[in-house]
Amino acid sequence: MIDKQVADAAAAVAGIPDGATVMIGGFGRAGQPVELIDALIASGARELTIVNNNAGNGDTGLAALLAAGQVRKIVCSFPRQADSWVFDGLYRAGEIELELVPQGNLAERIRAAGAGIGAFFSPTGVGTLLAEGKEEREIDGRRYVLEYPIRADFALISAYRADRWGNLVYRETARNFGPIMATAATTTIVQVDEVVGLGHLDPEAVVTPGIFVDRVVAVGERPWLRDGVFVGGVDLEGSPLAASAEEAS
Amino acid sequence: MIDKQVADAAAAVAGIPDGATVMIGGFGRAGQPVELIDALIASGARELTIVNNNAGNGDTGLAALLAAGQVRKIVCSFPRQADSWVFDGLYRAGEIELELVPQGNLAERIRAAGAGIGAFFSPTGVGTLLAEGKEEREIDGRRYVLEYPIRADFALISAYRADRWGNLVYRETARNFGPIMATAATTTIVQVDEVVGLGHLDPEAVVTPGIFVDRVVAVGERPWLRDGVFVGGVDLEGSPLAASAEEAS
Amino acid sequence: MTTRISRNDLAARIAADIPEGAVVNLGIGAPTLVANFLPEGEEILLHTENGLLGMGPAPEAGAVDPDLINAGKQAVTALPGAAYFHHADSFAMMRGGHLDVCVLGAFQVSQNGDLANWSTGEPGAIPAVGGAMDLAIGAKDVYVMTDLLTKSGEPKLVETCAYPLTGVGCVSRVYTDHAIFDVTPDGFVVRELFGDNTVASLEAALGLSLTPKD
Amino acid sequence: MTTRISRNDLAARIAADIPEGAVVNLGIGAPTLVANFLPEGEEILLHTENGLLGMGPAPEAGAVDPDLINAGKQAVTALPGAAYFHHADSFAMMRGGHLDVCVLGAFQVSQNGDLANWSTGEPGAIPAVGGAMDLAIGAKDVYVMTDLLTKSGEPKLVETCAYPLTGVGCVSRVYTDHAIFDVTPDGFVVRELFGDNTVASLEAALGLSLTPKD
Repeated sequence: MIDKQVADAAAAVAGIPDGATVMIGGFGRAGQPVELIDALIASGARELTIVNNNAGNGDTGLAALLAAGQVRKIVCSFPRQADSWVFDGLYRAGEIELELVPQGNLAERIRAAGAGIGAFFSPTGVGTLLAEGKEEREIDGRRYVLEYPIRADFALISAYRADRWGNLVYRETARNFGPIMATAATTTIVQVDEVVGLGHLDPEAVVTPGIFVDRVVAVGERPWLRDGVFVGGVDLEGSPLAASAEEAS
Repeated sequence: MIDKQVADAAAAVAGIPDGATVMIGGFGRAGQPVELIDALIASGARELTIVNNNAGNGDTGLAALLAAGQVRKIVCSFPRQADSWVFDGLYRAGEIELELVPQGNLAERIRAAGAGIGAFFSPTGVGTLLAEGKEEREIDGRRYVLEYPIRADFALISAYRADRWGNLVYRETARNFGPIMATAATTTIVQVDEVVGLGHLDPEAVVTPGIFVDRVVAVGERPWLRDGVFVGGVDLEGSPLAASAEEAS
Repeated sequence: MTTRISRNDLAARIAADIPEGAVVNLGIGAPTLVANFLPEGEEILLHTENGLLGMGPAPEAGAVDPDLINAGKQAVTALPGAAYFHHADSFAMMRGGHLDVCVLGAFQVSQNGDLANWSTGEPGAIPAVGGAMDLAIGAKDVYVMTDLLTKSGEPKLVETCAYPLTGVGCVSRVYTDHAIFDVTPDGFVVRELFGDNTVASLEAALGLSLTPKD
Repeated sequence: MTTRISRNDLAARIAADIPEGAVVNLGIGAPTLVANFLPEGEEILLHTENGLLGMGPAPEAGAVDPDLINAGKQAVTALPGAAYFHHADSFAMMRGGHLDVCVLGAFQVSQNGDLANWSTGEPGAIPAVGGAMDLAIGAKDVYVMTDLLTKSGEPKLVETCAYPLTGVGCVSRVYTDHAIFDVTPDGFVVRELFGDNTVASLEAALGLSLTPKD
């Protein structure tokens, strides 16, 4: 029997060594695998290279991993945000290396790694600072730059539901980088709200087939889904709700 | 209001000129848009370049289009089959041009056209006849050949259900080339069993977002789906059932 | 003398140019205002590059769903007929030229259509590009929404961008608070003047030679 | 003297080497027989490149579904836990090295692991390649299932392929009716002998120098 479930988040992230390249899913807070990141922090792995769209928000999740001093370098498209103060401080202090990649090239380079493509010509970034030093070519009258795959040793992603074979479905825009990161890492580790029985996911609607998944951990339904109404986390602008407001409610 | 539905298959294929490049979905018979192909035959468009995985089966669908003498060239991976007698005859008579492409390169080149990729390095076909004359490069110790996008003027595909915005879901392995061909043609034309109300397709399970679709025609549920049991078409080996057997039943 | 229209009026003016059925991506910041002025009863599809086509308006405050956000990480909704997809598919949609229009902000636009909107090149600033470069080269029409002048009075329409580029020759039209400009092989063509602006007054303000519309 | 095992016995032998949990693609023709011998009660996932992972056995004759076929265009079924995907995703799965094993037929295999299985190069023959070249370079292990000799007695394991190649240096193991061979940097290593075959008798039949297994 194939059963990719592990007991808890600590078991899920076991074996991630110092110096590993780790893709972490999510776009801002949506789809960020917070429980897996917390377990990675607890594991103490250091000198990590992280691939994510952003560079952490507020003081939790990816930001907490950065704050713990475990990250040597981050590959992302959009580090600077209203609530990226942890990254900002590390960057200004010269304590973290940044590789900035346009978001679509980031996504396509991750896909290319998973799809066995050696390199591809992208029109994005042509003639800009972010294409400096890259091979350029005109094809059918349009300029392109050559972009290479981004691979990882591990991917930590968040999905909505899984089965024991590792088939995954996501929820709304929390899908974002999960499906492509799952294909691009040697070991793909997934946290889900719930593991359902084999055959309970519609085979027409599976987004990530289990072939791309190595470990699955159920972290439980998020309270705002269980209760049918959102009661915490972010406001309409995506900013974290003040802790005091949450406690007062 | 956006409504991509057209009245019938003839209206769906209207405007396909002589000399057009037309992608036709399907893998063998599964997902072949037979009603659209019949309408294309009736339209009389000639000198077509067809992109399909195969080169027609039996005497219907794509094979009938070939038999009608409307196809100048076919781009495919697997023309020769037990029931590809129409193509075989034309090819041996020198009446049709063939461009043979490994199936995965065919799929990825179609995707590249839809995704705005100028070219990509593929490991498939390296060192073979089908890579002769192509640019080769070693990347990270592996050999690749440079492959270019395949675009089309029109794509004719078959899906299971659509809504009036052109969102599509497919059925089982009839999905095959439909989703990528939809992205790679200037005008994408889809036949479906049924058009459902806007919002009736699960947004998590839409395979082709409507942005890629220009015209939708409902051709009615296939009898073997409506009746809940398959009663014609192909046998276990994929060969066409004898017409006499069907008539006798 | 009236030479400027408000940001909301400009958003409404842009919205009026978007035809029914168009697929549109509205960049972070001022361009998101355009959504408020899209004509009622017409169907225009909004794309957000983090994986949603058919984006709806902001939810009620009590119905925020953290899984459902736009590219600016603001809470949004999904309309009936929406579809979700992953980031590679979303950017394939853009890079492949399937979006009709995107509306972006700008630091500078040059007369050959170069766009600078991601970095002022200041030493010590933290760079961030997000999807700007992909949007700039992706949509069939790239509209820029911007003030004509910076707060300190410097022209944002220029002969050559001084700031780091986002995309080369990618802008098709610039909507400013003073006038609307088409980017053409002959440089900026004044498409529409707001208030008391004239081609001559704009040429003086920009220090550029402009072409009046035929 | 017994020197050959049957095709079914060979299929069973291959099946015995596939571990539980493996993802496997069985090529058109003889390799499909392997599915009949996969151990009951173990979960081995079958991939078919036309867009299905979790393929099941052939349906009952009265339950054929024309939308549900394998790469050989034969009617199949889908197991609980299956997933459908389109052709670009399916071949990305292969090309990206995610399949554990594929089993392919062959015209010839060379001692450096080149595979020839798509064309005999005969003038006038209609060429067809399908997914063979993608499978050859895609799986972590490429197993070839073949007779040792052609019907006319020519070796199919050769120093250099005479037929057009499907893939270069891609084969990891060859299962023949006479013996099993690993492809190594030192050429063919005899992994297992069937019946009365010896390394010497195989060397004589093939005209090749073979290495015995340690």
